[in-house]
Amino acid sequence: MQRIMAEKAKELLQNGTVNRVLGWKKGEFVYDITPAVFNNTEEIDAEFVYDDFCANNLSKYLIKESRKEGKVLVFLKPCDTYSFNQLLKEHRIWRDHVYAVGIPCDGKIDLDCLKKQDIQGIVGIETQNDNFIIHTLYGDHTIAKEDALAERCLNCKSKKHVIYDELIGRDGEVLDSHRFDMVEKIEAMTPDERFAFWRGEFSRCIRCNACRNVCPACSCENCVFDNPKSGIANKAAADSFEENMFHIIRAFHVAGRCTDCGECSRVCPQNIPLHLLNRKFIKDINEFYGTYQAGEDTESRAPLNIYNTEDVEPSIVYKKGGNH
Amino acid sequence: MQKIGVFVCWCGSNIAATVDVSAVSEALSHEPGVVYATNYQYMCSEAGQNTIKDAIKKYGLTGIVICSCSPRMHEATFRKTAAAAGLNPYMVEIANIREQCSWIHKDMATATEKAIILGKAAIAKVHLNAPLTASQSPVVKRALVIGGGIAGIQTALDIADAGFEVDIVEKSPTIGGKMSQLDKTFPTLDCAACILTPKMVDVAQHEKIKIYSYSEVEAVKGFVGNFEVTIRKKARYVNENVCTGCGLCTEKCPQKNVPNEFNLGMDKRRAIYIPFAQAVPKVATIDANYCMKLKTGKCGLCEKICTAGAIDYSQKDQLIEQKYGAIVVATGFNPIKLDNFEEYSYSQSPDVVTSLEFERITNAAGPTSGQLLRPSDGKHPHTIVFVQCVGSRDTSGCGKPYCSKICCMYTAKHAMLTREKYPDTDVYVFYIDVRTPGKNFDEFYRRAAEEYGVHYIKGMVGKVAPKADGKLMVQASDLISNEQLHIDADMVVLATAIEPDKSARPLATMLTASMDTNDFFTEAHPKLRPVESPTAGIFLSGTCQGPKDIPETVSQAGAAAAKVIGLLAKDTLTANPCVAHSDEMMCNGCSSCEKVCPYGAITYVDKEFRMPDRTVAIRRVAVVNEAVCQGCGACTVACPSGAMDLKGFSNSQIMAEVDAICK
Amino acid sequence: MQVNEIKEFRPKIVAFCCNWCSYAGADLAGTNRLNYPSDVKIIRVPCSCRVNPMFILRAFQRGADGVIICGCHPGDCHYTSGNYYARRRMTLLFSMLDYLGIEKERTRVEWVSAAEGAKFAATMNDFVETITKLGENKRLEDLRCKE
Amino acid sequence: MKKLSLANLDAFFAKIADKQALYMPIENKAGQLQFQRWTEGAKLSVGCNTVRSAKDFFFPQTENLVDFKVKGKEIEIIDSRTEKEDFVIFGVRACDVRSFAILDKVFLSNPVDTYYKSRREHGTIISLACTHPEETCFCRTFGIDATQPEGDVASWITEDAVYFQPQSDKGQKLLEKCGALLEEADESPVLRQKQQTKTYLDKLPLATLSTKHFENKDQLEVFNSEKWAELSEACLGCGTCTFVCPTCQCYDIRDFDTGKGIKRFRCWDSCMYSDFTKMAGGQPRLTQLERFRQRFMHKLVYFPINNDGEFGCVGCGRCLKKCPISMNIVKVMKTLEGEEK
Amino acid sequence: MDNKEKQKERILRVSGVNVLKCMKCGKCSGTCPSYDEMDYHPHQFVYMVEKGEIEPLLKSKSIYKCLSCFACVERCPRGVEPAKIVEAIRLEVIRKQGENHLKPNQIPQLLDEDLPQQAIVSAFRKYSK
Repeated sequence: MQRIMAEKAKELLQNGTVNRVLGWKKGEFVYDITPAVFNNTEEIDAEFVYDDFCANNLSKYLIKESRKEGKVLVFLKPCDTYSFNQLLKEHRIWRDHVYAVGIPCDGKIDLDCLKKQDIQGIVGIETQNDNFIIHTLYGDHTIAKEDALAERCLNCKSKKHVIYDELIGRDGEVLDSHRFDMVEKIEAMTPDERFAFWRGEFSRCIRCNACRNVCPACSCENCVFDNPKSGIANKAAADSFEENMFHIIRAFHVAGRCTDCGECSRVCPQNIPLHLLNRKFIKDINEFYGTYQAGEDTESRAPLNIYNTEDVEPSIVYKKGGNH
Repeated sequence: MQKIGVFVCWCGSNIAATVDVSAVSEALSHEPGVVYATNYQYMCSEAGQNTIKDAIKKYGLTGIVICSCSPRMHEATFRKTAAAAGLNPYMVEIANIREQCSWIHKDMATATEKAIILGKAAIAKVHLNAPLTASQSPVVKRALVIGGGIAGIQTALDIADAGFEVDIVEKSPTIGGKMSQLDKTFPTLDCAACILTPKMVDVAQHEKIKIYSYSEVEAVKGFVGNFEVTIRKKARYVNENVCTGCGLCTEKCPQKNVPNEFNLGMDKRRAIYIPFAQAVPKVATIDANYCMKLKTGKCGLCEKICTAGAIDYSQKDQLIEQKYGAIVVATGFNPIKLDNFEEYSYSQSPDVVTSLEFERITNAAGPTSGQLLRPSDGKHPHTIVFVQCVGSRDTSGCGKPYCSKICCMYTAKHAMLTREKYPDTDVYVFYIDVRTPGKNFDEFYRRAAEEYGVHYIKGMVGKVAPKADGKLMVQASDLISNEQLHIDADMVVLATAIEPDKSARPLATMLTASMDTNDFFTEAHPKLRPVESPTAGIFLSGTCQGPKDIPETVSQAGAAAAKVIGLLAKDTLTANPCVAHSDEMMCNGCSSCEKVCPYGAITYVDKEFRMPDRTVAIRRVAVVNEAVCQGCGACTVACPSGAMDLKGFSNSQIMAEVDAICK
Repeated sequence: MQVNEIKEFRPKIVAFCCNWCSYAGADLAGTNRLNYPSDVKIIRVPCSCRVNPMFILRAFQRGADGVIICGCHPGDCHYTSGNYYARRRMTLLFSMLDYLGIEKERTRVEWVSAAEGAKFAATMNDFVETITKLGENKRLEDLRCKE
Repeated sequence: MKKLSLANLDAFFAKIADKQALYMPIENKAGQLQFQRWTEGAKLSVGCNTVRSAKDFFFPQTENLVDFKVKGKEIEIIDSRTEKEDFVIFGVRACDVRSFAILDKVFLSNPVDTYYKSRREHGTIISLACTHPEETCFCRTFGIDATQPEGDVASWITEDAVYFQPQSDKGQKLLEKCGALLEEADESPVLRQKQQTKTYLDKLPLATLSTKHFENKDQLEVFNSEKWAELSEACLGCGTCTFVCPTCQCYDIRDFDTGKGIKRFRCWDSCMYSDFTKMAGGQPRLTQLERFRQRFMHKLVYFPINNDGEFGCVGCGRCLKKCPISMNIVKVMKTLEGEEK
Repeated sequence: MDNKEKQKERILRVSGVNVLKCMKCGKCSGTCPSYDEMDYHPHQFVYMVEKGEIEPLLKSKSIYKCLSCFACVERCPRGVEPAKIVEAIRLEVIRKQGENHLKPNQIPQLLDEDLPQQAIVSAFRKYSK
């Protein structure tokens, strides 16, 4: 796949369709991939990579890249196309400056899955059928691919590319995903358990803002948490309240806009399952106002920007669940 | 730092009996920024107001807090007081210590404590108040009425009579609308033409009214007081100013086979035509779809015979730009298409007609010259079945969920007139409910049943089938006698549901006026502002807002005119200064705010900015039209970046109040 | 000794009322001398759709024990649609707070018209009672503001 | 050298925790290591390094400096510092221990940061030698020996015992208190372990990384390198690298109005943030390139120039693991050196 | 809940019809081709179920006279679906009897070539529960 993509990129560079390519660049180790812009075929030959570690969603970079001269080629995995579409809908990307190439994705590896299995000192990884052979300083390990996949990939919502100029490989389908299972599990807890669960998670937050800065929906020119005039700006949570507030407000601001790309949870250095907040909103929206997938199209009104006179009342929250 | 004055009102004993007013003014005098605090028996009295004015001048106050009755009562009073003393009226905040404190609490300590907190909240807010100036925008003293039916005619006449210029845009060649097609009107049975045509003439002759017939609205820009409208005047290939309306061409035109829409296709007209004798303007129009000259270049007969020389085959559509202060929508209705109701055999038998077609059949100027004759064979029908609620009150998806409101009455009219003119005719009316709320309406319906012997049957027609002998088999239920009826009818008349004209939806988009799911225009308030659209400067007249009969339409038309006159009488519009505004440097251009704005007050522009990193960038940013914004604040919450804020109720002001209350 | 020092718990309640219906309803409650606890303090907003989730969290941070939002009945909004948006926003926000284990009873939305002074008073009485039973807001408090 | 049988480890911890707080790496809910307070039953984790560094103990993320109370026109100033108790940190790795020396240079030089100083005085560090370095480790680049960590007490955990080596008076005193559990021991197991660890260290992918390129370097030459644009291109501007870094020491001071008074507190700040050192006139570094460059210039150039050649990095590898886009100091060093693979 | 109520509940559940949607226009009966064969007519089914008067319907011959042509379902302006009520009543009877009104194997003898497909399907629907 990497070879086909590199060829495609070079072809489009050479025939002048695009003048830059947004893709992934090799790192020091096997897994430390960095998003990068390639300006010529030499750079692509030298450093372009696409493999099981190319997890970054490149669509957010297009806010910046599409405003530059010329056209940029971007490689988009199925889930990235949703983010791309959503950004288009919000007029954040200049569409005619982008050449979007859809690429297939079999799920990406979450390094923490390996670390959790006490695999450390990784110096090389090989793929063998459905397994990975991991070479470490302290010996080799074989691990099933499935056990190394990121949560968001195990619960992949769609293999379909909702937008592209060109597609490499065949398009997939929207999947019947189990992504709300964990949300349901939390909903089934008692309020005390839920509170303890989220306190346990949020208390680890170091407010590094990685979740916010990587999020394609969090593309504000100036975030309310950075804006002293907003009244809620803060740099670090000085009290547990501020930990809660940051995550509640952030989730609320992306509600109805979050495509559930899962980047927030991927980048969290403290492994806080932030996607469970976004998925809660998605699940509620689906239940209260009808199924809605952000990024699926560019026309429909976001659920919070529309209403129905027959909408449920907020009191439904008291009736639901019944856990006291 | 503001210099704040606090004025605590006793309201006689209304406040002072439960709230220790001097304790309140004493406590508030220690708040940061407060330089003066006092209390007085009646702050709203002249003496009280003078106290305020004097203090503003003496202490150089930059903001004042009045602890008194509800702001809904005296906010305007105290703002005027402040303005009179040279303080911006929006630097006034009211702490409601009467309705929301002294009147609901009995214990003095509790009430005083709460009054102090409410006062502190008001002080905290006024600290963040900024002087606001209401924006002024000039009003173009001209109104546009879209639609030339009875609603549009009445609105235009009323506005014009008040001395303002009015333009009517009518898409067909003549004004008059549906009412011109009607025969008699319920419940008085006066002839529609007799009461309508004089009004049409009035319109034509009114010096303040200009009719753009055969024209449509192409584009609308601007806002209340200052709309810029593009009107497309369609080519009619006849010079309006020259045509005398003699009608000679309409008799000589060789193309005789054009369905006559005025008679709903029941007879034919020529390719050049005047819709009906009393048309206004009474000028001919060439139907380009049928004219041989325009289609093939051959013929040209009308040009030859026209003594006035009015024919102009080279005419093109004309675009007219005009400015208006107000726009009235009067786009009216149409009966629905009956494609979904095969059971009535409308498309199979010419003897199954809609009520509007029946109007034409009974109209003296109609295809049968007023003779009640069957369309199929021209014979006099002896049994007529009227079916009510055809497509109305239908939630199955085939028709319309609403009641079309006028059908019960016009059906009673049709039944009554038929029986009156042709007593040998059996008339059946199948109904679900007969709805007759209106002056003399029920009496009218009962007269049809009691005096004219119309058979009213509670039940619905399930099937109409043409029979070989030319009759129509009507199968229906009679719910009262619990039997199924089979009637051999000569004619079936369907009381077809009405729906808004198809042009309404694109027009609503142009006007940013909201519509309901049935494409009726929504009112600004269903009870209190029934003739205004939520979009400022757009008014509603007639059935574009919902089904109505003629008297209701006319009264709504008058009401809309009154609203327009009220608007146009002003030289400038003073907007509420508590409007949304967007911090352009923070705006993402995402359109969330635009989507939730009920007034269409937000638009987007691409603008060049010097960014903090010293680069220059073109960014899409929201712009609020202050003349249109009503200050609800929906956009401020929809905006994720917090770029959108509301003057007078800003995020920081409300949070300051929250802080003060929770201290 | 100690027992005497424990003060009776008085909740702090913030009520956001829309200018056109609920604030007028509150005024009517006053005009009719309908009693409700002084723990309720009203903040006037133009419309229920002006209420930002930020305000609600802010109130809890600063020591509020309950927050109630009152607006025109659905369909009666002065601005035609504001309360519909508020309804969606608050439904989702409340559901999220519940999801985080924060007592859902602490937040409420009520539709009170300008004619419903009695309903306003009854609603506030009921809300204060609910919050009093729940006790102090512990889960969404900011300890710095409680010292 | 003292020896403690592994069987007695909990008793040893209990003994220390009896008088003061004891912190050590313990696995948290998310399956990662975190310095947590030891309580009966807690299990020390020796797997790899903690996500957050040990600097938190001396330089916490947020810290109240002072309170103000305003009454009328009077302002009362209240010292709100809380760091009054002794504490012990066990299991600090060689890299993190070295980071304290770097922080000391910043906070203990004039003017002395008394908040930091007081925490340093109250804290006793028991360092722990590494046995299984990770691929991201490169402490050797900065002259750190992972097998012989600094600290008040150095320790080694072998299969059956823990070996302690006091390295300061504080350390000596601490060990004396636990004397009953400890016995004198021979160094040879420790030497054997060191030997073994060294073989791993030699094999690390970053074993040959060198700071030579940056020694006695002309500031402007590095500053003006064209490579910064490409390096910073994908940077999200988040603060992950900064906040997991044991040597980053920038902070912001802010006031919080509680409604009853003002709390002045300081909190970590990151030079990667767009509002870092933002002033009335704006930010001094306008683009992410400049902000990105600042962070690495500081660690690799400015800090050594001002501190006798000592670099502002200890090679712990946390930023390598946690950067959302996998851009880090190693890539920066290699790129600037022109050593691209 | 008394027996009558339970029976009504069951009919509503089995049929899936919301009888409250009926506005009593009678179009179902107006459209019914078997009207004259019936003792209770389609609109009465809806109304009587609403009132909970199921017993007379169970004894009614109408339930076997209904052709299941679904004309009433098709033409009802409110989407009430009277034929589904009739069918539910039929089911109630059949289940009570514990035996089929007709055996499936008897049906082919009753068919002729001109019978429309819909009628055959309806026949199975009606008689072979």
